[in-house]
Amino acid sequence: MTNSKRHILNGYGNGQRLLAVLLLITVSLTTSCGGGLQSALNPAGPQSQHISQLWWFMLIVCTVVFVVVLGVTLVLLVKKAQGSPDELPERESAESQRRKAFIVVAATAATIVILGAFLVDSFLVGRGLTAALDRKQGVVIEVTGHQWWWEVRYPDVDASSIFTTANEIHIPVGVPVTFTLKASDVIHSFWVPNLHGKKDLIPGKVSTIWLQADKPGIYRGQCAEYCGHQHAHMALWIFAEPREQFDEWRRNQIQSAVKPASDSEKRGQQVFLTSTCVTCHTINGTSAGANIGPNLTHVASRNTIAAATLPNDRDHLASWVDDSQQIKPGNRMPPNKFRPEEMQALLDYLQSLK
Amino acid sequence: MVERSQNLPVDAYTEADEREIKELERVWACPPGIIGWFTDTDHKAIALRYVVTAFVFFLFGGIEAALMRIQLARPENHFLNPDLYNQVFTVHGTTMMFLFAVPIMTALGVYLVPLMVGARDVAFPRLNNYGYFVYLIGGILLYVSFILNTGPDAGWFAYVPLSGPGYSPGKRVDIWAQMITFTEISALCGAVVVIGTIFKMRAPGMSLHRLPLFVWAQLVTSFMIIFAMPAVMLASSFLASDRLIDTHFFNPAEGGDAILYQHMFWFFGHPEVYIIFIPALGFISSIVTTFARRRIFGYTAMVLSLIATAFLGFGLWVHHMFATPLPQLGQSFFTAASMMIAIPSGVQIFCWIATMWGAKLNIKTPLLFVLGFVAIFVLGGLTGVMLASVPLDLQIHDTFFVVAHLHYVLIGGSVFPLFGAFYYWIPKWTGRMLSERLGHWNFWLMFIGFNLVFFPMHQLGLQGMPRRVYTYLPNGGWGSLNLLASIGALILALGVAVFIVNFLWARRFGLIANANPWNADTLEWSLASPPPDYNFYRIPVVEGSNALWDRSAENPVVVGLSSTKRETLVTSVVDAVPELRYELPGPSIWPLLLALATAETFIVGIFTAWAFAIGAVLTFGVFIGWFFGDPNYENVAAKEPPQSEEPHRAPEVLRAENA
Amino acid sequence: MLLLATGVLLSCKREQRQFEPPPSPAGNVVMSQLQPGAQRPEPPTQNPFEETAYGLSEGKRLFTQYNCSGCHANGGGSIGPPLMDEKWIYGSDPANIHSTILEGRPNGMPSFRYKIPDDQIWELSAYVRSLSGQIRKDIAPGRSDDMNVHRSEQRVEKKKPEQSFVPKGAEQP
Amino acid sequence: MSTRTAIDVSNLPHHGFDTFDTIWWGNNLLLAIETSMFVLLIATYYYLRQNFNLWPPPLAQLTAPLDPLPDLSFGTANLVLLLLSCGLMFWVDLSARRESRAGAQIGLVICLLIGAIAIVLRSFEFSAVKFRWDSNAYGSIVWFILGMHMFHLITLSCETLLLTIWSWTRPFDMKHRVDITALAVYWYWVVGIWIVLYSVIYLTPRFG
Repeated sequence: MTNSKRHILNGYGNGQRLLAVLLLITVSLTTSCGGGLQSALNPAGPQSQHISQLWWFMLIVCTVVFVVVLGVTLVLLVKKAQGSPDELPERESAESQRRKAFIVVAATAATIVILGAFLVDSFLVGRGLTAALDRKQGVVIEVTGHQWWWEVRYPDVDASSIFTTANEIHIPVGVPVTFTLKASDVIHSFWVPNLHGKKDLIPGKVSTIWLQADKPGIYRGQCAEYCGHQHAHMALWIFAEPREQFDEWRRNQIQSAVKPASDSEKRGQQVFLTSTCVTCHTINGTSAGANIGPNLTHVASRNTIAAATLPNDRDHLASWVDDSQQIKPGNRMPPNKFRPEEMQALLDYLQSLK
Repeated sequence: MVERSQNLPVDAYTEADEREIKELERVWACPPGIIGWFTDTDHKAIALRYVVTAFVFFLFGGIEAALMRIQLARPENHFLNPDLYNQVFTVHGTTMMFLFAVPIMTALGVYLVPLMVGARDVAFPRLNNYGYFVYLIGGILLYVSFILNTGPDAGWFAYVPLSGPGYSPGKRVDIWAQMITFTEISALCGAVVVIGTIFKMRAPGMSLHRLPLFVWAQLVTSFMIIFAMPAVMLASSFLASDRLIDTHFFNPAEGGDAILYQHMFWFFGHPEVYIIFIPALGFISSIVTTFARRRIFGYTAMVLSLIATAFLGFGLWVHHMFATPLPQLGQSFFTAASMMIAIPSGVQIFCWIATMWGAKLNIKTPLLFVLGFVAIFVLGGLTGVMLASVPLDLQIHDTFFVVAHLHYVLIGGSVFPLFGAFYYWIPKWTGRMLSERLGHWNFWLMFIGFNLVFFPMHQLGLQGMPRRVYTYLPNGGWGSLNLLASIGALILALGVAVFIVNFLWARRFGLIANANPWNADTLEWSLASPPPDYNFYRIPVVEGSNALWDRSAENPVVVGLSSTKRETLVTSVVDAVPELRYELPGPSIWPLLLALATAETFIVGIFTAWAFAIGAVLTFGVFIGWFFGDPNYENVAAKEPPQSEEPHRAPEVLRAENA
Repeated sequence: MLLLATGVLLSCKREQRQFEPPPSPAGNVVMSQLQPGAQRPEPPTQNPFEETAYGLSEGKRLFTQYNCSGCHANGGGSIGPPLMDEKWIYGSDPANIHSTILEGRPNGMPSFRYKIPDDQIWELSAYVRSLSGQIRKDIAPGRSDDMNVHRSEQRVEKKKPEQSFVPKGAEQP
Repeated sequence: MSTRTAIDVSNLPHHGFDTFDTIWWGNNLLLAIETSMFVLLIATYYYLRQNFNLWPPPLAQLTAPLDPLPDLSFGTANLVLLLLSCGLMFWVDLSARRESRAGAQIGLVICLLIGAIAIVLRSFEFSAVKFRWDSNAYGSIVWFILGMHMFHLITLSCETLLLTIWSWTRPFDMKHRVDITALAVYWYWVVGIWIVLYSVIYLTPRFG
């Protein structure tokens, strides 16, 4: 993007010229398209593939238009006629007026043609995105947005194999997955840039979006609609994995919680069931059944906790349980003060819930 | 003694002229002291107050932006806690959109339109005064509550369930909703005043096809304000009533709908950004004409594209809502409309470039800002076209890509031309030229700082960084670009600081500006700098679209306006044929009192419903004063000789001239 | 401007967002009326959450989420006694409500002693008081985004609390 | 001093009727603002109607009679009253233009009475709607529309009151005859908007 006005600068001290050079370096540095596991420029599914093709097509055409317009502006600055500013303005010759009129009309026509191309291309890609694929063997997942975490529910024809998890979604590779999006409180926006664009979750409405991952891998998404204090830490992970690995994960999720083996884990379960945890969380197979907070039946099988903000290891779990307001101020989980041996037992138990 | 260079180079002043001018100064003078400050209805005084107040809010907005940039400079930064950050970014957006951009554009219109069309004052001076006070009270309301930890925290467009009664406790969003109503009342007052002046108070000979492009831009903007502002007043009234008296406009459980709010708000939202952008097109046309020493190329094309932008501006608000579950076909219609609006803007830029092609360019700071505008706005417009396509918008909506786009078109599209307008017209307002050297520093610091802040944000948006996040995780790969943006923000702030230094320096040491320092073509340059209270001693007759350049040798003028009363000429709408000698009301305290009554109604209205009853009584009392109280009605009726009744009989002298 | 400033000044306490729970007041409730000498008037305890709108809105959210509405309906009462009327069985002082939730009451009120953190109990007791209009109008919460069951707490007129029925043997001053 | 061609405007009048005067333009711009607001209100009415399968929604509380449709009595009375008042206001407008002070004085007083009666009728219309403003979205939007129109009825009556006081106590000069014509325009507009709103609120639930 050449936006430094070369000849204006030479009239000034090198202070300005240094600034302009600095600008050029930084601009070229920034256009390096980083990979990243949450980037629209690194598509891993058919939808984001089409969108990124549309993006590159538009970027190139727009850059050309920008360079042309800016080039013309710079050229007219270089070629400006000399003359003192205070004499009265002269009238242009009719002939040069006519030539300029032709150029302006041509430029406008070019703009219309380019916009037409953009319109047609974006309409085709748009239709492609929402084309109804045969989703027979596809997977349906219900995602409900809460204030600052995602509740994920895998519905199924036979009721016994329906299960709920949170913030981490496993999907089979190469299979179209339909998300049914509902919001329980305010507007959120479900967005995994590597796979597809975003779709708002609006209370009182159900919106659907379907996407498909071609390459196995981990794709991070984040809530894109401002939803309150912890909008910044409301992320989710999508694990795209081969079908059999997905089915195996699914079978494990359907089971109810692992019985505590060691007596420390038993003590931990005792602590869980008799303290404030039971008022909000559910662990299938135990008497804890409140669904205000995320379902913890298989919390240890998840890589992250707190809406994909903290890695799921022992000390992060301890700091989160002890005082979550330090990490995500304003979130709905109150701090819980436990005695040290109770805390260790509780952690043992939670980490046993594979 | 105010140096009086009048527009009568032909003959010096006779004895009678001197006496009449002294009489005019006495009649049009502003009452002294504090009382004068509240009651003065001179459009220039009110407009300068608007500009200064709006600029102060611009600085507040800038400080809030700096706070946000510091918080976002590093991942997991603890400079601002989330609650405070949400208040800062909401007040930043609200200040910039409602307290800075719209008022300062109407302010420049209120100052310059009467001078450019050759009128002695605006059509409704007291309404103008009322508009300013309502705006001032709205601004004070927002900032007093922001200081008291009651700043709104639901975003500058406050989407409903979050800003609704369930999820925004306390009075924060109520204060935002009432502040919106305040600023919209003042914008509507400004619009009615500008339209009244342009339609009815032009100098004879200035028919519609001879109107300067600046005045066309203000006219088009005012009509957009008339039809756009009611939408946001309704949206904020629905929100306030949902929060205070339990109506169910946006409660999905009782038949309401969250998307209704989005439709209502963005039906105003998009015309709002064009209301901010179109006056800037007027500034640029004036600056390009003067500094290219040449008449604008394609005058009719420019006027038609202004009008086309205004109409299209109302037809594309749904591109803010592509991610909501609206039907796909409807969205693609709005894609087409959003792309079409790029055509009129493109035509304007092509015409400016054609005007400057091969002209004797006089590179001064105003033109530098216009060139900066071309560079930045074209890039912003192109990213706008990208945002118009539905599939691409799904990826980049509500991300930092949109933050980059909106700042490119708003700062590039209207703040750069605004600074150009400051450099161009401050000599007329204050009588002092700003320094060119500081001007160039100001431009380059702002240009480079701006690009450093906002160009990396395109990249951040594509790499998945959503909008309005108070912090981000370290492993997202966004840290370095955010740091770069924060450094750029510092340079941008430096640029604005240089402008303030330049302004203060010029107040003392700047060159004394004569009537027409830039040899410009519009009528305001025929008056002294700063112009006298009564503007035109003898209203000139206009003979071409570039008034001063096309002035014939004997320079016809209008005589016969009384100098014992505040009289100005009312002319017909299309051909500006003189019709009436209109009597303008003098200084009056009633606008201020009406503003206080309105303030009482809306502010106390947050706390009790009785405020509306008290407000109604107060307002009616002020109307009685407004209607009966002003002194100059009495004497007019008493000693006025019976007037001839047919106003349409234009004096023959004029008809003969431009037959 | 003076009017503006004082009006809004009142509000700065209301808007506080209390994320970290403050040290909650140690409310000890007098269980028995029997005591030597005259009865010492019990100073009403101050519930810090009654001054912040955020505390009240959290109380309202918890009232539905912790299923208090299961027995008390939306304040109208079904299995549990109504909370919107002026009748108070165990006293309308914040400390009394706090101890009711903490220790439970005969005839079915469960004790939430270890099940709900203490500051949330204070928030719930603040909300219970707002159901009958004891809380200042500009702090009380607005309507919720659910069915319209009763006027929102900020529009309920304040009912003067009175003792529901007097336990036998205790003379009420 | 060389002679200058100049336009002598000293004999032009101070005020003129209709499009000559800035008052007329200011008045009509205000009406344009209010019209765009009412158009948006009507659009909201029909937008909210999509969310209901029964419009107006069935009455939940059975205390009131079962028919949820707003009953026509007061609304129609208001409509008829306002339509008649247009004729009267036309006469006041004519007398203002013909500078017959007596006609204007009497006419304005009667119009003031009509305005007051219209406001009273409107306060009954609110109860005819059968829903409170806080019962559901239907109640909210209907009360809001009726409230906004009542706001205009009140401003209309206040302006008539001011002009009545002026025409009885102060000189009947040209400026205030123009004001009366502007009032007439505002009056016709308020009546015209009420015809549209009447059909939206009372007729669409029955026939829409």
